Amino acid sequence: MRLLVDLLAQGVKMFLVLLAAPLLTGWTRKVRARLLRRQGPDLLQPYRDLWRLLRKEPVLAENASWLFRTAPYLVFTTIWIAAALVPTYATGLLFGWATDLIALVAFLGFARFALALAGMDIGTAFGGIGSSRETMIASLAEPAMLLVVFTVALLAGSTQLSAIAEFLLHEPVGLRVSLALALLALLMVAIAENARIPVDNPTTHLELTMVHEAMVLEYSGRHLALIEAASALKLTAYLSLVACIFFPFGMIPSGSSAFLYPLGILAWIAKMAMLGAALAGFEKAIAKMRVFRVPEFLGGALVLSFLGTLLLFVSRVL
Amino acid sequence: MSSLAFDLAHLLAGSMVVSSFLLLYQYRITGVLNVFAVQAVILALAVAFQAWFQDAPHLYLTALIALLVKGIVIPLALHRIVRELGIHREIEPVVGVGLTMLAGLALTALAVLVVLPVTGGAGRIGREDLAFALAVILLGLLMMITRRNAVTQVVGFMSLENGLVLAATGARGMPLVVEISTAFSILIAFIVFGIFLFRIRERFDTVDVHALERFRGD
Amino acid sequence: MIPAAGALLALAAALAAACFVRFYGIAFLGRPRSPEAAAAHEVDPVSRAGLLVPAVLCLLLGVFPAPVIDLLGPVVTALGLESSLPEQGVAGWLSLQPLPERRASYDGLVLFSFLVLAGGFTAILVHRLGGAGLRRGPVWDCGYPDPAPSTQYTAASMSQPIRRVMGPLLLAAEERVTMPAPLDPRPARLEVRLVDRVLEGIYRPLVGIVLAAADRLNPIQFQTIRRYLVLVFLVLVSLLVLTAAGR
Amino acid sequence: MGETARLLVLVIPFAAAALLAAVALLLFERPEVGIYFIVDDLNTAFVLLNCFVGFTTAVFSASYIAHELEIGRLTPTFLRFYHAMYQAMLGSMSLALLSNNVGLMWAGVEVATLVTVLMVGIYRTEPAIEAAWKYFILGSVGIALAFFGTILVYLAAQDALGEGMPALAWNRLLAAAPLFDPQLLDLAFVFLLVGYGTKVGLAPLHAWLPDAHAEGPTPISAVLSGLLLNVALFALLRFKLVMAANPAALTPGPIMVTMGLLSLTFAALMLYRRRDIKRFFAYSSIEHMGITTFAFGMGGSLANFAGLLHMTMHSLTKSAIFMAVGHVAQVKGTQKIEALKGLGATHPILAWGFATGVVAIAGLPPFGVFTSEFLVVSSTFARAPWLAIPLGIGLLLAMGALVLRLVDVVFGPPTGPRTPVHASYLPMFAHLVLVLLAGIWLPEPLVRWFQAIASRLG
Repeated sequence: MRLLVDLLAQGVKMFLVLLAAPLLTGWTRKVRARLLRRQGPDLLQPYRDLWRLLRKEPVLAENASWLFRTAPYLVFTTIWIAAALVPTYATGLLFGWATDLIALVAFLGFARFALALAGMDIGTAFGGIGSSRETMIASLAEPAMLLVVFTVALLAGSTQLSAIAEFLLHEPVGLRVSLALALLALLMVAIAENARIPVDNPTTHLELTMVHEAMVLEYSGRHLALIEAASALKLTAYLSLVACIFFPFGMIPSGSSAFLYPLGILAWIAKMAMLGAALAGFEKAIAKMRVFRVPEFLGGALVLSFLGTLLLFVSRVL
Repeated sequence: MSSLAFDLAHLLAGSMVVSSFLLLYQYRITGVLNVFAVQAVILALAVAFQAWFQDAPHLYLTALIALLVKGIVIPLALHRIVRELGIHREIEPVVGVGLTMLAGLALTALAVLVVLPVTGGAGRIGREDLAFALAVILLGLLMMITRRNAVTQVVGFMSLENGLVLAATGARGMPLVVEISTAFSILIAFIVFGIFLFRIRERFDTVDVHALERFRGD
Repeated sequence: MIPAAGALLALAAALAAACFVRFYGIAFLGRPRSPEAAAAHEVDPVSRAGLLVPAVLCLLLGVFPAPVIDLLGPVVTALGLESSLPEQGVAGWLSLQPLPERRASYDGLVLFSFLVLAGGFTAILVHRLGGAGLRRGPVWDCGYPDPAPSTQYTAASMSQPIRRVMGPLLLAAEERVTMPAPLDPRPARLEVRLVDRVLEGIYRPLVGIVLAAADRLNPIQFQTIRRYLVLVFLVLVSLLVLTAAGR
Repeated sequence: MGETARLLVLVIPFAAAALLAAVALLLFERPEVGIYFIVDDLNTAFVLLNCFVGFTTAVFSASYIAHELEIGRLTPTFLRFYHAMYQAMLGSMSLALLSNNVGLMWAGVEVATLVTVLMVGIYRTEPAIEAAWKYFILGSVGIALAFFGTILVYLAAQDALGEGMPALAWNRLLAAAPLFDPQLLDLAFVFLLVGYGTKVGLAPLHAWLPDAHAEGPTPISAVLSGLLLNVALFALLRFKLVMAANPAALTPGPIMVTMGLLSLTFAALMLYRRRDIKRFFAYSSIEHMGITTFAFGMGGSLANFAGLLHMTMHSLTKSAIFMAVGHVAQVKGTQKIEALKGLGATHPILAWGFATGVVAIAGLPPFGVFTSEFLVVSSTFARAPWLAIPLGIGLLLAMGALVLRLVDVVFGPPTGPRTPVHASYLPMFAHLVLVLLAGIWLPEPLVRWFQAIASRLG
């Protein structure tokens, strides 16, 4: 019976993440609009968009290869699993030990790799722009991301997400500078990875500035739906990662009774809403950077995360 | 008797060294050849004396070979070649005569310094012969270094071989095999050197070692 | 300094990914860039098998790492490195545990089966909901009419962002763009100069020293016989002096 | 080419083969030690190697000289002279190796030198004459000094062994060595080292070697660098044994080690600027002789074993390379490296033989030269680690130059004539196979045999 409950919990988590992702993007758009004192789209609008796109027939370029058609499925599945494996409302779920933070980063890396290839498949200038800039950003973001992982893993003694969350939940960690630095670095990396404002504008179609959009320019119909869902899921994954590591309050410890789960879900939704609003606020407060100032931005993230690890390393040694 | 014998051996070996110095001193090629002939004669005498002193008959043979081959045949042949090649002209040694002499003296001192404390075992004559022989060898080498002309270089080499024969005879009971091989080598040296000279003359009509070295193999 | 090493490893992995995106993209994707490329055709099955077999093996190794690691364990200890990975087969589901259970664990099989399941589920769901229709049309390319193949990104342009970021640091790369005057019809020029620091810093000076030494020794080959005899003479005299002084 | 010439060309390999067969018998049944001749572990190794390489070079020179006759560089009279001299050289080298009497050994080396002087001058071109003359003068001076050294050894042995022949018999010398006067032995060894060192081609005394190799006919270069250097080194080893037996005498090790290192580094640096391919490989011979002398100077059974192995490998590989170079020079008509480009395109078999040879001589792994160099370096580490650094640098320098030239010659656009060469590749590839075999698996009896020699070498 216990196994059944756990399986159920895991299944609920996977589908919860899937359903919540479009809501999160809708919510961020709503908050952004509100900040600009305009009405903003309905919260459920992303669902309608996805549904509409899903039922439209995709138009492929003549020379699009098999890779172009399979990439959306690949990207969507990898990101969905990554998002599903990040502990959201409960720690120590059945498949918690199946992956640790480094594997998660590798999964996201794989999704980016597949998308970049798909971007180049059509053989237009924009695909090239998107892929080359994406690889540049990735080459800076990944080391920063891993340094954050190391800081947290050094502190918690394990790279397993659920173990980290439990550690941060129960152990009296106190105010640690390296954790603050790691948080800041993780936020900057999340912004860069999800193509949010300072690095790349998700809504824009201005050729010279777009990175993520340039790669998915040629997609239409259900493929575009999958890509949009994937990017929404990615945002959820990153935000729930931030929530799980840095704000683990309200997460249900493993093994407690099934009734507590709804409480955990509520806490998680509240955190997501809060982070979404913060993101929207941050996006409004800052203008988009020139593409070649992004390296400095990510360089800053790298330095912060490295300092975090260094300080932690030093403090552990002393 | 031994002191007389010692004095005689000393005299002959000493005169060999003196003749080597004379060789160094010579300017003209004919002069060099004549002094070489004189040195060969002295060598023959020294070997003959050693033969008498060690009453080893085979040394007489070596003395005879030295006298005939080195004393008479080679100088005459060289004179003829020199006349044919027409190279009577002045041979200016590479390094000034003064410096050569100084170097010669240093070498003789070195030879004596090196050999005398070493040969405690052998008889007094043997030790002395060896010292002088080494001096003659080093002087022969010095001559080859300070001369430009191919003929004088070969004469330098010959006087070096004279030193060798002196040393060989100085060593009591050195088997004949060695003497014959020395003579044998002189013979070969002469033939080869002869062929070369003719061939050299045939090729570029001069014996100056400089001409020889115009070609720079790389 | 494990974290620094870890970060460098991640940087290496990211750059490798970038390099392979560039390589695969330029070689296989996009429109044919040259007439020969247009006429390219598939190779014979044997060489394709040559490619496929190792690829499949890699996949299997990724999904079932435990047995292989158990095989390699004794080799590592034989090499004298004291700690090899702990026994893998133990923690069920063939999961990989580089360190004791709590510290870190990664399970290739579970994740791979997750991937396949989720992928299949999405494909079926999407095809059921949105139908499997597909239409081919001309490339959209933001409305730019029939772009020529030459507008595609080339290898140099693919690496240009990374080169601008990493270039000055690692390769002392300098880029100079010379734009013609406004009315001048001449094309703009982009010059990229890469200076390999390691080559310039270490190897070139070393080679310089060796060749300089070789040049200084070279004349010895062209000396006169007399000078060679001087060499012999000097060796002999120095050894004699040595033995004389030695006593 | 006259009938006699063709007959002669065939006679020489058979004669060499007969000699090899005779020597091979020595392996199984050794005559007892006479006053003039001795057959022990040390010289059977040398004699066998000498006769084998002599035989293979004879087979090579048969086709080489036939080609030289065709293009008229040699007249039939010189053909007879060449073959006579070749046999004389093989004979005198074997005499030097097998003689128990130190004076006889000296005479053997002397005759071998004079014969090779004549062979080097055989083409009678201007450079050949100068090379032969240089070889004659330096060789004779060296031999004279060695003779003086022999006299000194005789003097040292006189009071212990009495006068006359016994005082020169090597085995008695070895037995009575502790009784000799150590200072006289040191002096003698100085002369012997300078004398035979000139014949071995150690650095300051090497001047004759590059020109003699470059100007003489190629089979002579192969035999010269393959065998004559070994014979001279053998003579030096004989006396090193005597010195080692006398505890009071100063050990010859340091001097040999310094001269070995000097020749290694000097030759390695000179390789970079050589433009004539045969002179290039002559300097490579100096370098490898430097390594061998270094190994024997280093002392200890491992270093001696490595020295012996290295000498064998070097003579096999170097003679194989010279055979390849001979054909290359004949085909391209010149020895200048610039003109020898693109061999791989025009003559594939020759190019691959040459490339294998150069890779082997550069000391790269699969081949025996690497094994011996590896043993030398590891024995140096064991005994005097700081010496291993200059040794390593020298080896690297040499390898760099060799590989550099290899690329020049074998790859690149072909230049010069493309006439196919009807050459006998058999001897060259036989050598290379042997070297490869030694690199991969040293047969047990050979190892034990070399170890027996090495332990006695002290």
